[in-house]
Amino acid sequence: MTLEMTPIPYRVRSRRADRAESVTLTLEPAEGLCPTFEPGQFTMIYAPGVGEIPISISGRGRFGGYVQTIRAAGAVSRALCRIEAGDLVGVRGPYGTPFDMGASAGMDVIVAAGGLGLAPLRPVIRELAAHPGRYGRLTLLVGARTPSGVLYPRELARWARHFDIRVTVDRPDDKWQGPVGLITHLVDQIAIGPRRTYAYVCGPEIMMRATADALVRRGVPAGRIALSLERNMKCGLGHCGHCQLGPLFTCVDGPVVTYDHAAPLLEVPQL
Amino acid sequence: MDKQPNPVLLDALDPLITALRIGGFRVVGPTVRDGVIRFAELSSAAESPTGWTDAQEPGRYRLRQEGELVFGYAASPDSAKRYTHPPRTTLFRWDKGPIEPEIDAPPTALIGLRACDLAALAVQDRVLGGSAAYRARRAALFLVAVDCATPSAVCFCTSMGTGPKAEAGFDLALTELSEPHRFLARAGSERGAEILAALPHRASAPADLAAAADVTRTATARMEPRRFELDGVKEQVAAARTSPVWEEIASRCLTCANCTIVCPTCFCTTVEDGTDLSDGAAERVERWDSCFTFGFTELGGEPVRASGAARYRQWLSHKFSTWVDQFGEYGCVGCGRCVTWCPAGIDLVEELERLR
Amino acid sequence: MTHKTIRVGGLSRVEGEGSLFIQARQGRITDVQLNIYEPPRFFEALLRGRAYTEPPDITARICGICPVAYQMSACQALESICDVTVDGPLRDLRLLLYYGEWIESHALHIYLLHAPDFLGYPSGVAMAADHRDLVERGLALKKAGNELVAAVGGRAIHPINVRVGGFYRAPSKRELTPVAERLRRARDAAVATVRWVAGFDFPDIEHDYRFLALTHPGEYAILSGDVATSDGLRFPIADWPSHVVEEHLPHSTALHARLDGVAGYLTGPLARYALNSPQLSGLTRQAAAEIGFGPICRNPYQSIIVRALETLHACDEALRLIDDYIEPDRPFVPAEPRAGIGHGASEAPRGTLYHRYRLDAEGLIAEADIVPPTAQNQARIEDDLRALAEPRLALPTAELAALCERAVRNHDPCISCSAHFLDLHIHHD
Amino acid sequence: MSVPKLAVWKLASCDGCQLTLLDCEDELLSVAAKVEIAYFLEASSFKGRGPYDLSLIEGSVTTEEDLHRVQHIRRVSKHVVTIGACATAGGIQALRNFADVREFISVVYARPDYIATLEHSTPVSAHVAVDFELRGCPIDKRQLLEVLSAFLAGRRPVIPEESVCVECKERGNPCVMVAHGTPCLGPVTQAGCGALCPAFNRGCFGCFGPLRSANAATLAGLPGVTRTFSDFQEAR
Ligand SMILES: Cc1cc2nc3c(=O)[nH]c(=O)nc-3n(C[C@H](O)[C@H](O)[C@H](O)COP(=O)(O)OP(=O)(O)OC[C@H]3O[C@@H](n4cnc5c(N)ncnc54)[C@H](O)[C@@H]3O)c2cc1C
Ligand code: SF4
Ligand code: SF4
Ligand code: SF4
Repeated sequence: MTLEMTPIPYRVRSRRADRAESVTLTLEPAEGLCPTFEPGQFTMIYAPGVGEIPISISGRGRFGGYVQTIRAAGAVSRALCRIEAGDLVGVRGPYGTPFDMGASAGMDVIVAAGGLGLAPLRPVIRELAAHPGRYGRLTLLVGARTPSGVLYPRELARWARHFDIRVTVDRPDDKWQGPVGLITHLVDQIAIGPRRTYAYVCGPEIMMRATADALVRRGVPAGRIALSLERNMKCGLGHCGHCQLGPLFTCVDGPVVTYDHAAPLLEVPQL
Repeated sequence: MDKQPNPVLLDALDPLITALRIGGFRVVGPTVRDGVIRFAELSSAAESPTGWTDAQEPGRYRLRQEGELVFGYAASPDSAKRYTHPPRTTLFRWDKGPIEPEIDAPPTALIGLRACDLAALAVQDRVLGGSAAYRARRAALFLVAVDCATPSAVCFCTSMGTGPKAEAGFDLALTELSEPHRFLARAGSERGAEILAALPHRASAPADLAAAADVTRTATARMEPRRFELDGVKEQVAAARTSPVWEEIASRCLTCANCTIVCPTCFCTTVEDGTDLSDGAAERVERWDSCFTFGFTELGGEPVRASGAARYRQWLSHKFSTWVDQFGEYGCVGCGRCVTWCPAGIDLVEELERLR
Repeated sequence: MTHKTIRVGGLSRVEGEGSLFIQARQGRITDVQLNIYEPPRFFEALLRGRAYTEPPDITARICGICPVAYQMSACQALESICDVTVDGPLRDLRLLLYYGEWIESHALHIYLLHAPDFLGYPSGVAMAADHRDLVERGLALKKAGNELVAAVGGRAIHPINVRVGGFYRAPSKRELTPVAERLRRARDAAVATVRWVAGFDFPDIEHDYRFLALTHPGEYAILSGDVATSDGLRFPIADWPSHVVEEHLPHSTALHARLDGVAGYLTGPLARYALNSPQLSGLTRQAAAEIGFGPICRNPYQSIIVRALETLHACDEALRLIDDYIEPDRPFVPAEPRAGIGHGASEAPRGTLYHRYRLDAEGLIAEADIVPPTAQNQARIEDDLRALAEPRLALPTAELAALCERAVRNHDPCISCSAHFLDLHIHHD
Repeated sequence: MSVPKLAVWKLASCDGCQLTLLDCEDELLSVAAKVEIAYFLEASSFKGRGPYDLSLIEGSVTTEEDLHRVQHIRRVSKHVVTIGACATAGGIQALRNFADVREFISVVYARPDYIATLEHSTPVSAHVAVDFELRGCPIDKRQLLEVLSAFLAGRRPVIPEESVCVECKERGNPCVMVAHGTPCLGPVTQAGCGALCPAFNRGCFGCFGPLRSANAATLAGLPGVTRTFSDFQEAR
């Protein structure tokens, strides 16, 4: 008997400490295959005895499994960041609504990531990069607090073949030559054909709202801006109530929603 | 069931209790304890609250002796929730992998549920039906409903369309009649019909049916002063998201969470992780939580709903508006528990009217 | 070597924090100070202006080790003003609660604080490394006491179920049954404890103590009684103020008590035993006879034996009370306040604990006075130390200091209890 | 990994909270096997030197000397956890959290001069950084064990910040306020005791201190509650 709230043991296949003060793990089921996932979905990862938190899936490992990037924010994420290759954790999922990759077919695509928001967008970017013919112009906007806070630097270089990539930071260091400031400035700088643009946005809530608003100002319909909401989640099943945002349970009706749905909810303080 | 047999008359409850016990059920029903009606395991009808009635108003509940009815009181602080969705359950222990406990779902007969309680179970079914543990506990229940004869001053099931007569979702339903004291019983399931057939009973006469209809008519009339129009509530509450009324309510609300915990449909939970000091094994427990607790929406160390106003808004809006978005029905069944058991005496019906 | 100073910075394995200071000049002790540096907590002051219903909850907070004692003495004093008698099953429940505290407190002292002295360990936990079964027996005994307190009082520390006139809720007989189960095992453990501690190696020291304890015609006094002394004095509690006078010494936040003008009497297990031992339960007297223990004990080191006997008595009596328990019709006797003065005393594990309150007509406290056992014993403990140290001044200081600390521990002083004292001084100004 | 060193300290207090550790009869020896009890005057004559991995502090700061002690403790301890109402709230000091009811409450104090005295009774956190505050008068045994095992497992202790009412309902008590008219501080008091007083037919008097989000002004307005409320502040 396996109940929905019981995690399945996964083994840490590999662990990499990122420059960006995060840790990227590849997790494989201790037995059997791991379920397929779609870009934007997340799992609940359980650090035994410490707790369980939602973490986005950033991709498939080279030999299968989930690649997931975790930043030590509190007790549970800290415990997960400390975990070593070979250790066991618990995993439930994948859960949640994915980024709709069909919706952007034939369009120009803007991917905008703030900080760790690049993690759930990585599968989106890889999908776009894998089928360049299927889409129009590809733009990747990345915002980070510091230059070293930019996630997946090596892959970024590779993606540059398909994407117009622009990175901005809040606090530059001596070597930084790129833009400084909010990611919304990048939105203002790029060429956008509003009627044929689709945007995938992920990052802190204020960043997502500012970016989406900037896109809307440029004429992109809110219904074609997808973002990934973050709320406190305990179950991932729509049973615990914690992640509710107006009519949505963010874990099952989200995390990915389009801005036309999200905007009126995010506008209300403390909803 | 294909055809509804005529209701029959029972003269006493004891044969029913005995039959259910023989049928392997733990029989749980109302008792008087510490000044309130509480569900407890019954071995005979003598433990029932015969001759007790309640007076309820916002923030106040008193029992007094009056009449001869066994079920002459309104919604009690207990509901079926404790049995379908217990306050605390161990989800698993973890020792290099999960060890799941058996689902604790002993066959239980609940006696004395009201129409609002049945409606609440139906609501829970829709919300929690995806949980195997919930389904197991739910399937273990045998439900004996009672048509409500004595709604309290806080009840509003007629407004919510859930009562006072038990219409569906029970195995057996009783209407308690007086002069002479008797129960008109009807089955709502095959197993209910079987139990009923095996009990000593008499055929009912049209006068009995008329008396039963009268019980419901009287009960309905008692709730008339509190009746409100449900149409439009969903939209009106959603439109009131930025109303100043929330702040005003928050100045009275203690954010104590009593309303959510007593509500038969409120389902929120949290989980607690621990480690056993002696063997180091990890354990995960699920327990009731409430949208009124401070940490409920904690994100990065701060709650999203930091203010009392936001938390009250969440509770009321969920019941009357967003629940409909999510599940196509209201999250409130009109039992009035949250009104009575709110220590500050906040009446959600009144607040609703102010928000419209 | 003409001068010698012994300091024990933080007395260990006593309740609360205190220190010890002894000074000697030319082979004579010139100063002994049991310092109570526990900061004052102003309880008596705090009580003033508060309702007569509050002392059971407030004074319990004076001491986490013997909160029941505070609650019992307070209730008694206040009930005497309200002219209320709590008897029958309610009095039995109070006794039960109190026995629970005795078992808990004595087991704590015997196993975790005192016995390590005899077996040569720094602590009960360290002792467990070699004598796990013994320490586990002690912990089980202690747990039985705690469970009894919790069953009657709600929780082990600062019970919540005590009120003036009785209880908020009387436990059902069914709730007490599992406690009785545990107590039966505890009683066996108590018998074993008596035998075990009787075998310790005791220094051959006796002091000519002047004992003070409550005495009661019907029982080994714990809950109530008259005050009696070993030199034949006997007076009702109401006369306490005319016999016992406290004075404030600069080196301590506690007061020294004088009995009829003479300092240095002893209250506590040795005193109770000396004055009342014939009233111990049959099983307890049998256990005492078995180890050849007489009716009076003046050797402070052997106080551990007396505590063990009292623990056995408490288990035995508690079991009898549970067997005979009939749920009372109501959990308390209504107590209406009036203006007046009331006195109450009971036997805390460490000795006689006296409370006095003056109420105004509204039932507000106009004056409160609390005399805990350790304050009464302080002068006598210092005398013990003088007698111990003077002939041994030649010993290395550390060794003598350890001996002195041990001598203090014999009396199980509770410094937390004493520490609310300074305001008495203020209060008499 | 070396065995973590535990120290237990005491300031102005009744001893009850440190006694709670000794009251963990079933767990004490397991705890002792996992940590080195390096300093615990009430329980041991052994006075191990710092630094300590975990220091538990009982009692409030009432004197200059205590102040220096807590600073010392902080310096020699990796983690500092204060235990009990005295150490976490300093007794009457908690009143400043209720500025709006202060005036209401001041009526109750017949002797404001004593309040001035007690205002010097401050929580440890007023003087040094504290890693976790465990509430209660006295603290709850299960919660203390949770803090210790959380510390050993390197996680945050699970000490729910919810009202006593939540535990009260979970336990199945009748609400004494609604059903009996007994004033009860449960709605504004942090859970932890398991809703003990309501289970004994009396109102909560606030052993675990005010709920972080408590709406005390409202409770003070309910008849009969203010008196109890001020009591709980002073009784600590
Ligand atoms: C859909 C989704 C995808 C995400 N993807 C990623 C990702 O890819 N990478 C990433 O790094 N982060 C991601 N996050 C964020 C991540 O989940 C949070 O950073 C994480 O929950 C922080 O948990 P923590 O325990 O480390 O921190 P904390 O903030 O300490 O605690 C987190 C949770 O535990 C609860 N909690 C903590 N302590 C206690 C206590 N004592 N008692 C009761 N409850 C307690 C909190 O209420 C909170 O719910 C995602 C979040 C969501 C919703
Ligand atoms: S919201 Fe109130 S009235 Fe409605 S079902 Fe819940 S408790 Fe009953
Ligand atoms: S509405 Fe009433 S019961 Fe609900 S949280 Fe507010 S005060 Fe408590
Ligand atoms: S008795 Fe007190 S703690 Fe319990 S629900 Fe009522 S108000 Fe809350």
